[in-house]
Amino acid sequence: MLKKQIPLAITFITGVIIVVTFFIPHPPFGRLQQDALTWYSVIFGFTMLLGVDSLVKFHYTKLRRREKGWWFSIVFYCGFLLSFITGVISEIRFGDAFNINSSFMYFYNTILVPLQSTMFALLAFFIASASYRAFRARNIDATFLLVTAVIVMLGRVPVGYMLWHKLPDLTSWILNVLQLGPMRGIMIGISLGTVAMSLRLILGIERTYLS
Amino acid sequence: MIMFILLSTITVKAFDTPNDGGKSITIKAYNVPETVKKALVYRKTEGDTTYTLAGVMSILSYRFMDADSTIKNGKPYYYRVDFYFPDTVISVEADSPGIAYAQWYDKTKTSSLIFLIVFSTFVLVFIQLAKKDPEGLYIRKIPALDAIDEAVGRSTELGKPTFFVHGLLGITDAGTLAALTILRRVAKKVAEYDTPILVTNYDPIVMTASQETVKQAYTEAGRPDAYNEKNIIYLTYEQFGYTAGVDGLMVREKPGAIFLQGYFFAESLILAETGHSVGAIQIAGTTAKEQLPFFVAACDYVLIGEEMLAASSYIGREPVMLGSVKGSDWGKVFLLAIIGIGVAIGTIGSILQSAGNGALMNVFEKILAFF
Amino acid sequence: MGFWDRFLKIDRRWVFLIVWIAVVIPLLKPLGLPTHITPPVKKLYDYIDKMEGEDKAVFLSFDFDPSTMPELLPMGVAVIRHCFAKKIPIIVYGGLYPQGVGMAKMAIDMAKTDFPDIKYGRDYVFLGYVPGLYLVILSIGESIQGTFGNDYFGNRLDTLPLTMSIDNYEKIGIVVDLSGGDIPTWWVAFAYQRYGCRIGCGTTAVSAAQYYPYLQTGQFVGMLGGLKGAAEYEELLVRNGIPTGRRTATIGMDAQSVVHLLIILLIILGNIGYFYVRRRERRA
Amino acid sequence: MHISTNPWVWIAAILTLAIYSFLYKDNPFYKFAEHLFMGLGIGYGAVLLWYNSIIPRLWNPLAHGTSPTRFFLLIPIALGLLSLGIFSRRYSWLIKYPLAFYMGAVTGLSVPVAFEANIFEQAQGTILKHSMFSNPWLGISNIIMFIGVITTITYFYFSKQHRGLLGKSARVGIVYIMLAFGASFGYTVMARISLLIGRMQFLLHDWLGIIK
Repeated sequence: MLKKQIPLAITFITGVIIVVTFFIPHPPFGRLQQDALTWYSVIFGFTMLLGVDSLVKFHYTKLRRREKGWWFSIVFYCGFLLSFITGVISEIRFGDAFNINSSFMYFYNTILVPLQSTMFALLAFFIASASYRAFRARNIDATFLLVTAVIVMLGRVPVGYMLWHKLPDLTSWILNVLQLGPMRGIMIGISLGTVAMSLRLILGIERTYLS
Repeated sequence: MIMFILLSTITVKAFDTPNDGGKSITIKAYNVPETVKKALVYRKTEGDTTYTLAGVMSILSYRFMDADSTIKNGKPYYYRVDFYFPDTVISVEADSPGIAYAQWYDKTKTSSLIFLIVFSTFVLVFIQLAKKDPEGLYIRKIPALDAIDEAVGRSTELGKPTFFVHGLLGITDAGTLAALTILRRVAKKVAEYDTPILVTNYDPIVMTASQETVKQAYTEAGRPDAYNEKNIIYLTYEQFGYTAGVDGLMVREKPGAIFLQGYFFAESLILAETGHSVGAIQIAGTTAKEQLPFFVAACDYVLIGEEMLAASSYIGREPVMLGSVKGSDWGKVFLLAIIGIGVAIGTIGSILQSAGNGALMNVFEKILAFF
Repeated sequence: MGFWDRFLKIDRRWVFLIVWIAVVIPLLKPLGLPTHITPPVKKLYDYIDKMEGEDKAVFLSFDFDPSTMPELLPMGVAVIRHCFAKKIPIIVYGGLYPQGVGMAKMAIDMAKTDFPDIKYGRDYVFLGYVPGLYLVILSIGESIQGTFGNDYFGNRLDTLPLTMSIDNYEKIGIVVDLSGGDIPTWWVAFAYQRYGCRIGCGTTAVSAAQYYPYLQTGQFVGMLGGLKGAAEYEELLVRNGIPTGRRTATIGMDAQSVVHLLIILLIILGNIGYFYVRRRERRA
Repeated sequence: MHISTNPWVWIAAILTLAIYSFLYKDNPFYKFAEHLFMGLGIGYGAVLLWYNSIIPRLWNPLAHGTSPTRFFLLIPIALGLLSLGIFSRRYSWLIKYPLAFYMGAVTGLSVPVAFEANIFEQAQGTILKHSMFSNPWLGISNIIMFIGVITTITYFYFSKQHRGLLGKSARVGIVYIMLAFGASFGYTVMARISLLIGRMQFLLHDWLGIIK
């Protein structure tokens, strides 16, 4: 009862209330969707503790057992404390951790940003290796994939215009017509699938989370 | 003289903003000459002697929504709009006061309501039918889901672990929920084959849900003792930090099978290419349509959009689940039918219109407006 | 094992190395491939160009962070140079989010080297970050002095000649927003639709597609899409004899062309190899 | 050549190289950068969450608010506290309550979004209108796109075997999907190369000063 029925009832009631209030602007119903999001972020704050706890424990175990590469866990702790402590200090000093002059933002800009952009920029290499490997005309479908990819790649750079001055136009036609249609179909499918899943959740048919 | 003409043509109306929760009045101007440069809206209420500035009216739509925090429901508010012309300013008062109140039903959402009712009816009816007659149900093959067993099996043969990588969105995303269903299947197979699994998470709530899911799957497989919570790990709350972490784990643990399931952003290809480089068999699934091309290029199997959302029905094969899929398919038929009827009426309508009969065209406009 | 067999199983690190070389060589030694000008860029350029001699200002907003810097920073530099060369007053704004200020500072520093007679306060003003997001856009409609008070360096705006005469959208000819996200639509909604101020947009190659409708409806005067858009703007500057310094975007486009061709070449070679090996296997 | 003397540029450059070294193979430098990144990321995430969410949405209304409805916020706090039950073996099932709330919220919030933003907008855009045939080429393009939407939807029809007309339509659908994916892929290449150019300009210009 406590472990199964009540959670199912909570899901049912929350789901139905929020869907119904979508159609009712009158207070207090009109604001409920917004409130649900607020509640979500509050609960999220608590579960974030679970995440931090899981990580800290994970690295603590590594350190204690002197597992292979244990000293990288020290690096992890340093990074965590650096951003967390500067965040708190900056908040106290400037009233806003995201103030441009705060030490928190300074670390953000000088350490986190280069790491982010470099990691992001790995894509330039991977997009090349993936195209080399994957774009083989193994069958009809793969050939279609390959042909539009190559045309669009060429049409996007000045060289494409030099090769055939209509290529940029063909490229935008492919993007606006050939690409848009199927993407719409995929979107409609995903939306209908989402609604169907929502109904299954409300009705308690789909209950992965409650097992 | 010019001023007189302008004065006589511009009219301003103040009325309750429709379909809202109250405390808001819309002011709209009609017949405004295009030469107007700026329009300022002023408000006063009972007890006020002078007007106070309420805001700037858009000179494209000639509409202004006054949702000032002082506005109360049921109280009359008087409005004046000053129109700035290159050489003069003209003040026009609203012909009647605006009174705000809250509505109980949002009329703009009627189409959603109708569709929701039709769609839910389909799903509910087919679930009922499925309970009565579980025989006639069918679901088409989804190769990526059939490949789960094969992938875990191969990983076991090679003596390598299986990786399950969650996407970046939280549990409010339908794709994440579908990922948990797939995780349950994967974890059950892993438990049966007695091979290690590692689940990486970006969202702490998804992590706790994953722990519950894997624990349950191990119990189902009859091996609750083998479940280890430490295999479901949290990495970090930063997109590319997560990517760096997963990549690192991939090259060090060299998994034999990798599942990339959930909503991914730009990191999709970084993960899939690294996974490929360690020789893993990869099954991806996402509802992020922008990332699907990269998964299709770099992974062995891909669940495309809705295929992923149908996973729980496909894996479980319970009659009620399959019934809901059938209901949702009928929703598609309904939608296609509306589109088809719309196109048909539009085509005939435009032919008739050129022949002088615009009635059908009006029907077409109504259909368009329905959406 | 023949050549093609080995080629098909090539270690992908070779691909990485070739891509890296293809990017670095054009950076070190620009190729000077020709640039073809597209209408959205030309329209923005012409609009700003026609402001020469009027007493209206260009308002340039830096709404991006380091992640989209490679594409958007050259746009900012090019627009600032254009204004400096034509003596069009320009207000450089660090953007609605705090991360943009550093980007704007960098762009000004890069642009001003070739224009010794440009004077701060008279020809350009640099505004820093104030909180409020879209409310800032609305507030500029009332008064720039009232919204910001001071410039980035802490000078009071009512002491600078430029901001003394230009205080709201009435004297702003165009707002050019550089952003990889949806902030240009905020400017459209609040500055254009409310105050009628014209909007131009510079955005990343990925986001450009979603903004074409805005061009069609005239909500944007013009648009710079990705590195290519920036390169076209640089090309227009060159054609009109305006010094461009190091043409970052044009050089970047050289690298783009080389890498695109390289990837296509790899795909073609991969397919030739694939068919060759398959035919041989079928015969065997 | 003017090598930078700014220590922060050096740190950024070394971290950049450490990440890039991963392309060759896993190594201690990458591992260092990776662990630092994850540590910073979780700290940054915690600060971000605290200042953008907990303080404005929870602390401010409770501590300074006057609205009588603010005490409803005690419910999510209670639910949040239940999730901490996971720390104890005996009460770990308490997590099911906040999870159940989440599931309800998922349903409630995703249904309107699905209707408003996706289904209707996409379907309306699909219906062929008179204005779409203002010239022959445009007309043909719109018909091609229309067929693309319809056949793609039939590919996602699950409850019937893909045979006969449905089979053919779904087959056309998958061809369309492949064409679209190829186009998206090719379209994105440029943006990704730009990122690499950006990093290279940082290394060669800001750090080493080889290029001006």
